[in-house]
Amino acid sequence: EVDENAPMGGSMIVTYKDDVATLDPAIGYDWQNWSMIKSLFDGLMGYAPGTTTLRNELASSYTISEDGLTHIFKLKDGIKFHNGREIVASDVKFSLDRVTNPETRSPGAGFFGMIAGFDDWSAGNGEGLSGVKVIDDKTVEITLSRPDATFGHVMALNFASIVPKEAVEASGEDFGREPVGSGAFKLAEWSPGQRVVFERFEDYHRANLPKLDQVTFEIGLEPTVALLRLQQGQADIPGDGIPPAQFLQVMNDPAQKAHVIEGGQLHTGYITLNTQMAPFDNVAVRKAVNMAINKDRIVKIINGRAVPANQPLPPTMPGYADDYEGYAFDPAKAKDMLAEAGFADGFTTELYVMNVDPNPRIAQAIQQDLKEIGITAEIRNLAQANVIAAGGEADQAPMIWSGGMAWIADFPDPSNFYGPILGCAGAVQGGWNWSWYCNEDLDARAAEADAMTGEANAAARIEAWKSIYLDVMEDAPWVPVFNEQRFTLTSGKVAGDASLFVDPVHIPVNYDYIYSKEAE
Amino acid sequence: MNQPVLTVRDLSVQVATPSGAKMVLEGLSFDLRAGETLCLAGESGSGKSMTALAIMGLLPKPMCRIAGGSVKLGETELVGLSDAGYRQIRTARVAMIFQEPMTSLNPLMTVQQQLSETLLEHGACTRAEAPGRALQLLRDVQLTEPDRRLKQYPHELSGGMRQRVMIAIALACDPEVLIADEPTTALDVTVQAEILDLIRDLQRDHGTAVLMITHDMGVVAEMADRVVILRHGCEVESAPVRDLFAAPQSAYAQELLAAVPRLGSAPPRPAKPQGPTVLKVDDLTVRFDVTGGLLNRVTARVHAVEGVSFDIRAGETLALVGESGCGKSTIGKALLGLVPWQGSVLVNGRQTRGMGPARLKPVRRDIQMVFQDPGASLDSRMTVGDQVAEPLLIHGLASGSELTDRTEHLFRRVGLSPDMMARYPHEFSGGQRQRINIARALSLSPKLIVADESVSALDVSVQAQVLGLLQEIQDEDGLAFLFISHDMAVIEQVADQVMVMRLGQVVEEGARDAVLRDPRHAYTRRLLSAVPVPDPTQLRHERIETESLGSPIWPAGQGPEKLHLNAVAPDHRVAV
Amino acid sequence: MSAYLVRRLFESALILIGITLVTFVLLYLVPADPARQIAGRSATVETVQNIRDQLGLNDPFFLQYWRYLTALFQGDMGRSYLQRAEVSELIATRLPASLLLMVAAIVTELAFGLTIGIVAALRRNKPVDHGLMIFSFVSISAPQFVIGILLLYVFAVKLGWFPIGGYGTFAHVVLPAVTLGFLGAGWYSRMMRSSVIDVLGQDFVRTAQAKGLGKARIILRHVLPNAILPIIAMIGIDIGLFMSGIVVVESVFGWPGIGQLAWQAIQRVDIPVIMGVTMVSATAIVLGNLLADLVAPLVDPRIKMK
Amino acid sequence: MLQDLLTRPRAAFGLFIIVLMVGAAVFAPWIMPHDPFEQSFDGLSLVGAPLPPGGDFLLGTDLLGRDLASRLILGTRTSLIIGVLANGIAILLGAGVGITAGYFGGWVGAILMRFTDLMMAFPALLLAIVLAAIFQPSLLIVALVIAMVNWVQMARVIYTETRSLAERDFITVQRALGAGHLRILLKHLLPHLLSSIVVFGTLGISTTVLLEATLSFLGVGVQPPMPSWGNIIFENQTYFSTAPWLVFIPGSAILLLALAFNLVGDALRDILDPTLKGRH
Ligand SMILES: Nc1ncnc2c1ncn2[C@@H]1O[C@H](COP(=O)(O)OP(=O)(O)OP(=O)(O)O)[C@@H](O)[C@H]1O
Ligand SMILES: Nc1ncnc2c1ncn2[C@@H]1O[C@H](COP(=O)(O)OP(=O)(O)OP(=O)(O)O)[C@@H](O)[C@H]1O
Ligand SMILES: [Mg+2]
Ligand SMILES: [Mg+2]
Repeated sequence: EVDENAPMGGSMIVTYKDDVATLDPAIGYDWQNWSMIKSLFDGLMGYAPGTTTLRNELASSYTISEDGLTHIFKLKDGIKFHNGREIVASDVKFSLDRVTNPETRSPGAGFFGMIAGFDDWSAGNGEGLSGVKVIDDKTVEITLSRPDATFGHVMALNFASIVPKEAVEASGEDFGREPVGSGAFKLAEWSPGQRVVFERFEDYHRANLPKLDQVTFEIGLEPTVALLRLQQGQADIPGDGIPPAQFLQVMNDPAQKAHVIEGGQLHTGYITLNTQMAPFDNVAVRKAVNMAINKDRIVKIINGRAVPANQPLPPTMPGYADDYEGYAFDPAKAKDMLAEAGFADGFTTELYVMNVDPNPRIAQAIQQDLKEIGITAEIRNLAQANVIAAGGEADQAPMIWSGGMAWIADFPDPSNFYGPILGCAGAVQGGWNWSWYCNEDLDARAAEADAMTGEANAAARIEAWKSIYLDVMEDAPWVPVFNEQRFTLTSGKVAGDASLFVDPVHIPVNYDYIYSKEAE
Repeated sequence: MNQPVLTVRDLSVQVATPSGAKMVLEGLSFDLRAGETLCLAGESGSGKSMTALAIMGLLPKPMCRIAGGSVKLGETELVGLSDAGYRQIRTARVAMIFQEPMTSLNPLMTVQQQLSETLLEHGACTRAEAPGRALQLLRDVQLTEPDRRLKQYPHELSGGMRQRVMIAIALACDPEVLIADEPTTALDVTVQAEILDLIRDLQRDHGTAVLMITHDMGVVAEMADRVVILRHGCEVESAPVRDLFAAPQSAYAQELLAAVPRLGSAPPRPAKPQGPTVLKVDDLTVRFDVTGGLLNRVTARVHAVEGVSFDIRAGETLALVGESGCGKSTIGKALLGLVPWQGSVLVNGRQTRGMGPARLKPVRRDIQMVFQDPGASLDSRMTVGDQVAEPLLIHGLASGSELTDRTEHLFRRVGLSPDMMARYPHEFSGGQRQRINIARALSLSPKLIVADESVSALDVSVQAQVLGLLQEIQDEDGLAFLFISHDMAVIEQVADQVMVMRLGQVVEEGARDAVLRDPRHAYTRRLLSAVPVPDPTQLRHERIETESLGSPIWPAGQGPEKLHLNAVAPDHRVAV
Repeated sequence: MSAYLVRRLFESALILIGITLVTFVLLYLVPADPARQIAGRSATVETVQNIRDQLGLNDPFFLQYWRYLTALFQGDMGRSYLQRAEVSELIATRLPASLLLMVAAIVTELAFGLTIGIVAALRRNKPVDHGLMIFSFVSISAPQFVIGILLLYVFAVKLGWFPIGGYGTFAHVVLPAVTLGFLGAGWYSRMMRSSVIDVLGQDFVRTAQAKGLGKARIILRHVLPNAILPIIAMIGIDIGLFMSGIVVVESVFGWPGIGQLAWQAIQRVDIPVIMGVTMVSATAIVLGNLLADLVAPLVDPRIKMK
Repeated sequence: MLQDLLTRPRAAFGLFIIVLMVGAAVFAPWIMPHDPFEQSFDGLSLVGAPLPPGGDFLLGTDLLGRDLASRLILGTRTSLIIGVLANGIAILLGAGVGITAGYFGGWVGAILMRFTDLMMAFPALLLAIVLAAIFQPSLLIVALVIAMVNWVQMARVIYTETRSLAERDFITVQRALGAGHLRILLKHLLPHLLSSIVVFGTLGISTTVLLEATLSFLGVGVQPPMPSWGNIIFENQTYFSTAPWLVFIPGSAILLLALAFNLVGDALRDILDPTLKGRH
């Protein structure tokens, strides 16, 4: 478990290839800035380090009414923003209003759909979310329009971070470059394209945190370069992970392998089969495709950095069905099924894929597997934006390999894998349900499951979700291919509980809790 | 006589060609004494320049090399001299000026820089003295405004000025020998005369020995003490200039001298019956716009041709003379509608003003043009037969076997064999190419041919042949010619009427004998006096100095004063 | 001169405006919706519509274009859709790196190209010449990314003489600059060679020889200045090539320049950034050409600015 | 002409390479040692690493376990087809624009050349990438995109040359003879431009092959699994330090082809240009 008494001090260097897009918690939505924002900002809720267990963060208490509709948060005492001002309840309201304000154009606004008044406010009417009320300086009451068991997780999202109004207004659109939050670290320096430096926030509301004095993010380093830096002791964590090309090399070297920590990830890579386009409107065809894909081989192609998947949810997600067999790899049977469905001679179709390695390679492996059962899939290797656009049209992309744009859960709850990507709401033009799969019955069951609030219902709710996903697989709108594993490499100069290095919500590592060996 | 400063013995030069080594100069010997001028004369390609370059050690490497013989400068043997040895001799003891003044100076250095460089290289003066010496040199070569010229770049000077600068450079170190390789061929007659005078004066003052290379027998007669005639790299005859002109020994020299047109010696033009007027030009004006400024508007105009009027009758030759740039070619082009013009042009009675290419097409059957450069006016990628036949195709006058017949006939007409039809232009000599051009122009059976400097690029002997051909055609077909030339001697041979132009306007016109034998306008006289006379016994003409020429470029809205022609005799008009 | 300059600047501005139009049309045709990129996965269809409205993506093409153009004239290149930062700022932070690389590459290619060209011309048809010309052919024919990867592999990975990509010190710039300049060195050496040969055959060089000048002086004072003239115009055109090369080289070496910015922006249809980068590179090309034209008369007195 | 080429060692070498590659492209199905698309199980090591050259797979295998030699041979087709196609289009377009603008001049010429200037100022690769994003890449589209980028230089060269040719005496003579535009263009101008077009054409092929490779390298070129030398490198580039053959073998192939066309083009320039005769 996490060592609360680890020494304080020291610093760490994390490398990245791409520039940090923004550090505005309402905007930032990529895996690079996600954990950076987590360290700069806090919300009412958070997770216990290294786990997916919710805990209070800025809130000192969190109570939910019987009907699950009214949520009352009390703020801790003496909590401060980086600018020194104490955080009060109106900051919570301001922050939630801001993220849901259509003018903000937050990619996370949709998560707050359960809060009363969301529809009006997001349509640009009224003066903010009517469901969020400031009771007094320390108390906020949030009313939901429907009971929602995921609300706690939603309040732990970066998008629900508390931001100071004065700083937001002073910076305007540039708040993402001059972030002011209340997280364990504050921004010390940002040289675009070169480095971002975080330093300890002395007034942090948790004692003895963060452990490190400073975290430096070196930008613009190719993963290969980053690895060499690390090997020369000039970096501590390669933020983009171990470069695929060097993965085997690292793993074959015992000295380096000792510094690799492996963990699960809330990720599934899948192929969508457009259920509204022939011949994928035929469930038998979809099942046949499911059986045709040699997932072990694909995993081998990416050097075993994933585990084969047979259902939408990743193994680390509550609701994962351990005992589910899925569609086993069986090309012969797949061929028979195709023949039965009237495609004895196969057919020709298209497979869309994002043009960044290794995705075109994986697509070619898929292509070869399909060819085995007589399906000729032409590869459409396009820029990310074009693939997304194609998926959002009902009749354009028969198959899409999700890699590079794949679903990494926003929060560790099974519901997170359903809504936009498998539910009817996403099966609209411009939506993210690229299978165009819409099962009204399942949608209703999903709504029911999410309405099951409270501790008592928790287990039942998970079961409900489990059966939903297994039923989804009956219709086979996807071919789940693999769940990526995380392999975090460190220089060995930083330490902490292993779970901190494969923290499910902090990628690559939990910056707040790991410590420097030099500080010992 | 004193010792020769330069002794050449059995000099042979070899060039490497794709088909093996070739001798371009064989066994040439001569002596050159101080103060003497030796002329090397001969047709193009006879090895004149090779001789000069061999002496200077500047034969183009690695293609050419001295194959044998000796060149002695005083006591120094130059053949086989090291690079360093040559460097001390060049310009210091033997200097050379080249044919092309336009390209012989470094375009990126000022006159002063190019002069000082020479002086300093040979230690003729100190760095501080250099500007003063340079200025003095420019004065010596009688360059106008020498102070200003020092700061100028070559492109800011006219050809004559540049050649003076070249001479200044050549004489900077007071060399014993000056080699001048066709120093005036690229210049106008009047400028040529000035430069020749200058060389003579300088030679007199400095006692320099001059090796003058030229193909112009007029220049030979004016400049030479002795002459060496070359042909195909071999000496044909070597003699004092008077002896040579009086009694050429070799057949080749005789032929060469016979072909030289001599001003004032042409027989009278045969009287011809007054034919119909084939061309009537009235007040022809051609102006070219010069644009500039912010909006690229017309800021000035080149008044290339200003209000020129003339007639040409069938069977008649009108000659157009004048210095470079006076608008001669432009008139020719205007007549064929190749440049925009104003005024009135009647070809065979048809007004061509305002006609587009389509409507001009029939007119072009009556008037054709032969250009100066016989090579450039032929398409190098088409057989000459096709090119001669092409006009007939364009105008739909013949096809099939008739076309071949007519083309063959045209070839024979200009003295070429029809089996040459399948060849390409580069397989012909300059004279032959000009014949092909003439054949092409004749193919449409025009009434009038504009011959624009049609013989200027040819060697004298070839020139005589082509002129003969033209005359023959005129006699047979009653063709009219507008004959454009700057060579007075040539004009005298072919013209019935002569028109003298200057800055786009006619200054004098009339019958040939009236204009050439009784010139009234100062400019005409000056042109005539500048023509070198190919007779060493005759005294040189007194040069007539006139004010500088001026420029045909006028700011937009302005223009030259219009000249009026007054009749001084029945067929002779002069501008006042 | 000033009239000429004004006219040239005006023409350049017209070309740039033309480029904005062409780019805008092209981006309008790209079958991808920036609003969806912004909205993210959790967005409802209404939210996406809303964002489209806010960004004016639903307006008719010419209105959008007009808006862009008027803003551009006020020096406003807009904000990145995805990074929410001013495009001008994004470019400003990356431009220095690209410019540094470009200057270093130009220096490299000129240093190599011109030297090789001169040596080859002076040793014409000798083994040295043949060797150098084969080198220049290879450099013209080699794909930049292969050269880049090769240099990286040999000099950084195997020999460890240079850092493996990245940005910061002089050592960092060497390999990318050589990669980028490699192609140019080939072109320049060939052009310089034929230019020197041309000049060597000109009459004024013979004049200089006839003056008795030394070989070194003839080459330095007469041949080189004249031979370099045609090269000057090339340097202007070269900038265009660099702009293309930079995308590749920056991606190989992880150089934080605008090539990478452009590449990312195109991947994610970040229209303002694509527009901005296109404008900046087009401006660089146009200015490069203009500069070459302005410098030419300073070097060559014959050229008048007309 | 062929003889002229063969007497020059460099050009003969270039020609030899071209013939070799054309041969490889034409006879690909017969000379490929393996199925270039087959992701052979034996083609990867147990841990999923590609196999180095030697053994059953002559040039090794790629990251999907496919035979590199076979893919290279098939890739010759792509590169050559693109080279010829893209270049052909670029030549037609460039020469068309150049000749029209150069011969007719006037406002048509001015507009065409301003447009050419504009395209000159366009960052070529950006243009290609954007075009490739608009049109889903296929062999034809890639060729078109490259042609769109490459025609500009052709137009410039031909324009300048046409301008100077149009001023020459032999063209003036044609006008004086009353020849129509079409005759002058086809019978007199074109033959003189032909050498430039041929030369530029061969040199252009090398540029084209390189540009296709670059586009593929950036992932916007020819679609997988169809191999092109560029996309072979693209797929494998990150592995350059662990599997260098995957980058440097196709890289050398591109270099060799571009080199071959450059050498031939350069020799053609000398052979076809009479003013350059005798000084190479
Ligand atoms: N660089 C060269 N390579 C090969 N042959 C050459 C070269 N230069 C000149 N020749 C040949 O050498 C011969 C003599 O040339 P040279 O220049 O001496 O003639 P020229 O009498 O000066 O003629 P022109 O009056 O035309 O100047 C000619 O046949 C010419 O073709
Ligand atoms: N297309 C043109 N544009 C502008 N100026 C021109 C053009 N053609 C000729 N000129 C100018 O018109 C004037 C007359 O030129 P033209 O060619 O008629 O002279 P020329 O008497 O034939 O001279 P030369 O004896 O040198 O052939 C010159 O000043 C020339 O520079
Ligand atoms: Mg000569
Ligand atoms: Mg003329």
